Amino acid sequence: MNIHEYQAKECFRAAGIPVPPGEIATTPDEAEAIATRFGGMVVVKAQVHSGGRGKAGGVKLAKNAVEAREHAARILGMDIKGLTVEKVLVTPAEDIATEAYVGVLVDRKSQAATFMVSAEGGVDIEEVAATNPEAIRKLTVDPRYGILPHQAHWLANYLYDDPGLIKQATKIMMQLYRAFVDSGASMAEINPLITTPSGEVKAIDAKMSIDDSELFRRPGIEAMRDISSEPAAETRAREAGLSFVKLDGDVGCCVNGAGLAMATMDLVKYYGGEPANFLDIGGSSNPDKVVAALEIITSDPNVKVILFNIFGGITRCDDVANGIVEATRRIDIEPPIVIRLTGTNEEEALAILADAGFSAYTSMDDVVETAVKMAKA
Amino acid sequence: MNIHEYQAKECFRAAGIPVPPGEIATTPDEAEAIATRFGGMVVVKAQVHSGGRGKAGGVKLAKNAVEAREHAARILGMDIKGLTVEKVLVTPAEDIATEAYVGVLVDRKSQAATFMVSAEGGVDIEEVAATNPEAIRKLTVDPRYGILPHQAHWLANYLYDDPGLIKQATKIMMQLYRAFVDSGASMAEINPLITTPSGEVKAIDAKMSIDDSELFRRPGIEAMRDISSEPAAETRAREAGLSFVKLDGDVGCCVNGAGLAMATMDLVKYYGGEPANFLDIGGSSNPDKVVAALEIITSDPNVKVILFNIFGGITRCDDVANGIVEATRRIDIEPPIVIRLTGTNEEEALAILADAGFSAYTSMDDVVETAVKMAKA
Amino acid sequence: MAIFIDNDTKLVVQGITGRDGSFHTRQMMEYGTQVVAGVTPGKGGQSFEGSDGKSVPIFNTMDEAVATTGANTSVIYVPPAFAADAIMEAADSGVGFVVAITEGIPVLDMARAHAFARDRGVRVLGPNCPGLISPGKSKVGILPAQIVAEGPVGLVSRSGTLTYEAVFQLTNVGIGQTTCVGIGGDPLIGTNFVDCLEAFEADADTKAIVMIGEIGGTDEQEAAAFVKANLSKPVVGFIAGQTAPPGRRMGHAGAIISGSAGTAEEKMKAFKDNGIAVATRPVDIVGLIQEALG
Amino acid sequence: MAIFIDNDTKLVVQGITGRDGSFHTRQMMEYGTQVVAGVTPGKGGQSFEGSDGKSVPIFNTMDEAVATTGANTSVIYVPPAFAADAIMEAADSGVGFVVAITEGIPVLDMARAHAFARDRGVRVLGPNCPGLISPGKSKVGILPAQIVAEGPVGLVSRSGTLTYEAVFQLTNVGIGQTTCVGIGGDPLIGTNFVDCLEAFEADADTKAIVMIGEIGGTDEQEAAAFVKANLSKPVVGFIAGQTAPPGRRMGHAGAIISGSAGTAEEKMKAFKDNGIAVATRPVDIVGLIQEALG
Repeated sequence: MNIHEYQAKECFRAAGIPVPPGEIATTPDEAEAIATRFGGMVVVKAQVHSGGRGKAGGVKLAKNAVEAREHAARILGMDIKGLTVEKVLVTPAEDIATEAYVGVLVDRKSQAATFMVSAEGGVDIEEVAATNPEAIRKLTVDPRYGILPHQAHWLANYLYDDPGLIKQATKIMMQLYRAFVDSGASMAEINPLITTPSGEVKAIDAKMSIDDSELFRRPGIEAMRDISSEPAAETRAREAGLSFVKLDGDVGCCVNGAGLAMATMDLVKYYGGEPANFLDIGGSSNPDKVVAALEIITSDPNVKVILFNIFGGITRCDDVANGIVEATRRIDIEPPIVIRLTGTNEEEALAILADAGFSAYTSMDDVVETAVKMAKA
Repeated sequence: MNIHEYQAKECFRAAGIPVPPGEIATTPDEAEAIATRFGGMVVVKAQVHSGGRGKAGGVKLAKNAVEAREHAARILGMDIKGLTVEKVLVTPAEDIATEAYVGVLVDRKSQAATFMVSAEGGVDIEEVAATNPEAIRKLTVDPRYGILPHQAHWLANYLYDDPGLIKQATKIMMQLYRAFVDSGASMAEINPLITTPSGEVKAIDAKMSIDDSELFRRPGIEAMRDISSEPAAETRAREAGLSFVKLDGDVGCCVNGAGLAMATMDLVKYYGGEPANFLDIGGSSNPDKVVAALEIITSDPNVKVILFNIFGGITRCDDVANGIVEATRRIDIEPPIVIRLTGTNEEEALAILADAGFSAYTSMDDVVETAVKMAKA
Repeated sequence: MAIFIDNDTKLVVQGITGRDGSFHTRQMMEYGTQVVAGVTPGKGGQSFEGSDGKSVPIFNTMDEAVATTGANTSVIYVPPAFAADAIMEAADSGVGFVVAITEGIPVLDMARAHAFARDRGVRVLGPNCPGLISPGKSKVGILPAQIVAEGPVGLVSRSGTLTYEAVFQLTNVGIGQTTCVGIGGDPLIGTNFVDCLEAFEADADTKAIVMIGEIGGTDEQEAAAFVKANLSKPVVGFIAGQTAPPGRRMGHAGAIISGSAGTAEEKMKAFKDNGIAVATRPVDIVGLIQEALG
Repeated sequence: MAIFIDNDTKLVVQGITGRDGSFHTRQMMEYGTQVVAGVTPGKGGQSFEGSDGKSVPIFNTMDEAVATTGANTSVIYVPPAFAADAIMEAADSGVGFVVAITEGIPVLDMARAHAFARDRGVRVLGPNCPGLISPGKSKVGILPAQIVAEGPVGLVSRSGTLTYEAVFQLTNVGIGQTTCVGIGGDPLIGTNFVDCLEAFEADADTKAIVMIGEIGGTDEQEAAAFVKANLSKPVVGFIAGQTAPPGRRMGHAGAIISGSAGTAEEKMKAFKDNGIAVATRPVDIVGLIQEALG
């Protein structure tokens, strides 16, 4: 789950990281009022779950409250990479002497949280890592010890020469790790970490992604979820415990297992079709999930055919069969349904579907080819 | 540093361990008032840094407030193993179904905190460990992970059969470890951990020793120090940064280094004398420490001779020499002083002592033999 | 022969009394897996009734289960909140192999649990994996037994059901397997492609290997390099997620293209560059394996 | 020869600019120890002036110090609050041997630091120890150099000044040392008697060993058993604290008799029972070593 800059800043503040003040506005009036309270120059920043806000015109410096109002009016409602800006953060403009990059994320290879810092701030760290890796200092945090003071110091020492700045940055590294762990994050980034002409180190931007698996035990973070920032179908899928990603095609896919779901999408493409979605009904499923899956798929007006591809393992085929039958009773489903279903409790499932008048394929290629043909018909 | 039962219970409560309420009385009147507030039966418990309070009559059950007053009157002022009882803890009496022992201490061999639990409570765990080790379950806590829930459960599972009791005790194990770490303890003990007839698990006694090296960063724990529970000379030594233990002999010893100090005491005994104290003036010393050491030694009226045995390493001999000279100027020292002094900056030190009219030995045996003779003269 | 599990596998099921645990324990018992113990705290002393009339003793702790039954392998069906601790309990108990089925374990919990298992030299498979099966010998996890057969192919996959798909198609044409291993779809997994390839290379009965990857991370790329450097046996590869958009998590926590890294294209190229035959569709795996077996 | 340090020792001093650090760095340089670097955060780029006119570069981090100078050993004089982290920084930096002089490091900090060093295969001596000296080769720590001489005796001790006492007396009668090691008086130490005994046994130049223990713990008892089982060389032992009362900490955090365990009597008995010659007074060590050397 992604959270907004202003929310990430709250997490940072709670961990003690120096972050300039800031308030959220949803209207130009509010933005003007906030800017008036701060006085002086402010920055108006679009709050969307997307990179490249700056390039898209979503971050603007305002000389005064009136200008802040004007910027907010332009930014609110703006579309940035398909997402509508609903909120702006208004924050005092800072004098910047230098900008650096500090990030921590879970690294697959070392199986641990890993810091990346670079003396160049405001950069795309993935690009720097790819093109100029020696401009980055990396630190793997042993999960048995957490970040140690000397390691934080080693990172800070890479960014600055001045002992005072190193001391502040060392503390910030420790605090960022604390924020990362306490929020259940998979990524936390300060980009840029600035120094001011008077020698202070501050985080003026903040980004965090939360590990979805952490949310059950972090209600405070879960409460930060901004439903307005995701398509309604994805909200519905999440609430039903389904993995769903909306795509642009017309073949609605309902598959158990992420790998098989991706392979099914790939096969739709192979046979000349376009998948309408990725949808994994997950492991241990129950009929309600199937009902929800059908509701979500049919809510997309592009969908011309619904393709089930179920291979039973921990998912029992009879549960899915029951779900399909129940769903067709409960809701009105217009597109035709083609079903492929095999594995655990396959025979019971086939009997249930037969009773309800469905017929089922056993070959994945056959069912996908048929679905693509039906979508094109 | 040892803390009192009531203080250890505060640490336990802060970690969430279920501990019955209790209040401190320093007079029989207060004890009666507390017992009246609690109502019903109470236990009056001497607060001293010593085991065997029960056997010494320092723990008494009172049927009512009047009896609590009577017990408090007897216990306050009582001498238990040389320590005077200044405070009693008054706490409601609990119905006890079973008693167990739970303790955690730093184990030298595994270099880690180690739990010991026994289904028999109220025991001397060292005795059980020596005579019936199979009655104890031990767990080494890997300092890289802390105690893990399954480990706490494994300990609790050894104490109880009932799932409800196991669940409560599992939680208490985790909380005890938390209290242990958060207090900077070297030992924490619940003895006994009781179960009540209604199925609750509670800590009705509590004992903790704090690692002296933790105190600099735990002012809350340091504030628990009860100066009334230690000899005045030891308080003075601690404040001056000296290691001091009062003994019963007449040869005052002032040595640098704990090992050499013990060997000096042993040698005093070997030559037929009795050491008046253990005193280590420590590493990196300064003249003020020597002054303090002399003040402490001379405050003991038994001391007939003062023996310095200094071997310079990190301690510079000239510092000690300066200290001796300065001390003899500042304070009136009655017993004769014999000095052995060699090692780092030995020559400068000998010059300083010569200037001040002292002469110094270089052989440890010679100086000790001389000191013993002088004490006997 | 087979890898990781065989006739000597003596299994303890952690979370045996849960819905999934009990269902799959019965399935494993029916397949012939030696399920020697179950663990559910608070239910120690009870027993679990398998559908074949056999019963399995339940213990409160892994320590008791292993001490009493001599189990050497554990499988975990406990809920995500307790699963990392269950893995560590298993790693502390004396078993040498731990199969973690549970999906949704917090990643930072797993970072600790993997370190803990590594410290003790215990192999973890998963989490968020379907387990493994050595046809005719033992099954640990949730793979449907009816789709496998004994034979010469070793199969390793990040996916669950996609594995079933591939195995099913192989079995249908009469090609059996030594062992089928699902390594799981999480970002942090205990046993990776390289570990399995190494084991298959050492297993005399395995004549060819199927490796099924997906988008996200670089495990497949490293495995491909390992194949070129260390494997004498033919390898057939498949990658799921050619149509997956970047930056979106495709179900598995680990299946996400970060920027332009971890794409199916990149992985398929690594396969080809290192001598691995690449299947375009799952069904193509069969033909390539038939060629490889000659 | 010698153990742990010799002519190849290239030392970095952590806390080189402090009172103790600077004093003892000069002493070590005067003795001939190759002090190649100092570390004091915030003073990187400066240099430390030794009394012999040589100067030592100061770095902000151990990483820079080791990378720049090729140091293989570190000695720590930093205050207790930062010392455990300094040990871990050293263990992370590439040096193989870390000598921790600092007294008063919290025990739970050391439990972590020792685990950290063990994880990385780095030897720690101490903390709360005087360090060690290989006469004529190198000195690391605070032992006064003027009392040692080259010769055939290996000496290991839990004490500081008591070690000086014993070494001084040996040197006075013309018996030199291969290496004198102070293992420290804390309850949790990195290098113990057994480690030193093993190293002395393997050191061809060491012909006899002096082992100086004290009350508290069971290290001496285990060392005694190790001597009987593994040592071919004669060992002379001394235990301090025969007159120490039980339950009181005698200066060293580790020097405390718990209940009836860890007494001098018990340790002396273990020495005798395992063929170690026991000295009653420090001065008796000399005679027993003379006998042992024949």
